[in-house]
Amino acid sequence: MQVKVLFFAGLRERLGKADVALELPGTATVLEVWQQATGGETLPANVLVSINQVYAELSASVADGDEVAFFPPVTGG
Amino acid sequence: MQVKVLFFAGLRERLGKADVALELPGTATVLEVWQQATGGETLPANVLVSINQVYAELSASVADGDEVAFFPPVTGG
Amino acid sequence: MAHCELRETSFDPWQLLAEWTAAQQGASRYGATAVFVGTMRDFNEGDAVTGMYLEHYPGMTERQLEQIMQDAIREWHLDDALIVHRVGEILPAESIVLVAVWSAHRAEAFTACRHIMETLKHNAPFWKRETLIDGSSRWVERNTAG
Amino acid sequence: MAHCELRETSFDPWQLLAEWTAAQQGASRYGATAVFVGTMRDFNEGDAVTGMYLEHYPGMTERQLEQIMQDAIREWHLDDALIVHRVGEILPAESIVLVAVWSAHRAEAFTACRHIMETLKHNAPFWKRETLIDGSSRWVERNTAG
Repeated sequence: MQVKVLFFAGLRERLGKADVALELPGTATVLEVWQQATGGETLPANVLVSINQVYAELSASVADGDEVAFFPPVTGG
Repeated sequence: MQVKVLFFAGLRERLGKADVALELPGTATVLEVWQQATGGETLPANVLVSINQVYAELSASVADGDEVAFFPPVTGG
Repeated sequence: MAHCELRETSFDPWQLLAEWTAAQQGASRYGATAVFVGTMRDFNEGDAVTGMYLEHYPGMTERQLEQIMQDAIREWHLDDALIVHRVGEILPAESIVLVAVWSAHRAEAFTACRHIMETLKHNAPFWKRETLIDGSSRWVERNTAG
Repeated sequence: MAHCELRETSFDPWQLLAEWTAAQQGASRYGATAVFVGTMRDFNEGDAVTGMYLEHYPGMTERQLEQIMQDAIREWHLDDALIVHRVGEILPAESIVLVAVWSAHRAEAFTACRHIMETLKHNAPFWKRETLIDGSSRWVERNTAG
């Protein structure tokens, strides 16, 4: 399946990439998507996750065509 | 002593007077000022009182030259 | 800077705030502004209301507003505050009261603005007399709970 | 009527509110308006700050703001609501966020306005990067408590 992965803010800068187009065999959790997209980088403790622009857990299942995003704590307002 | 007495809003309308200049012998409490100024009208339960434009109790002493006001619950804002 | 004012004519609270902040020429001490505007409604207690007269106690009202404002500035370390309150004849949809506070922090701004409104409603000597659609009028007995 | 908006250029929140309410042509359903404006400060954590870049997640940010606003409208029976948030390059003293709510009652207006701000701060995907006076920049790690 195909998954679009996005990184934002400090995380984007640290990883040196804003987005990755992943091709995954079978099913995957958000955590597995992270490992695949970053080449096994350690997951920051306070990272936030969304699937298709809705907040999600690391254990959530990702489906074909999903947009998965990883980002630091938000600081708007 | 001389005391200026003021009434506001519904209380002013009910008593039919906005202000009274009282001439009192010796000392007086706010309650005594009310009785003198209104000719013994019953004091409304929820009436508010001020002396020289600062909230006061009915038992407070009034001094020569004071401005004493009686008014209903306030409804500003 | 902090300022209290009674107004006998209608005012646009947003225009007034635009002018107030423009006069500060981009002061960037504060990070948070909280504002409340009370507007005259055209109904109350189930009745259509066509107008209102706001009586006040000249002298005491200004003193009370000034005290309420200065107490809040001290308690919440506000950078600035503004209270404007109408008196006299008021029409539906006109602004009755404007409370604005400026602070370095949003919690203080929200809390101080709300506190000023509640204290003003409880303590400032104003009295509302409503005119109903049949031409009769009545004194508003009490303010709603905050 | 209720409206959320991201802006890439600076705005005057009071001018915007003056226009917004003028467009309502004297609606007198509501009696209470509560407003919060967050302004960029020229200091943070003890350091002088000369500028800020606000990154966001296009698409998700708009969805989050809309959901936060609609949830508040439902929960507090608001008559109307408005959220405007800057993105991109921001200078000290410029407005970052405007939240305005209109209600028949002041308690609901205050509570809803504050709730929207807190939820926005916790959930809306924005990230601030500050530029310091020495030209260096840093990501703001977390928002202050409400």
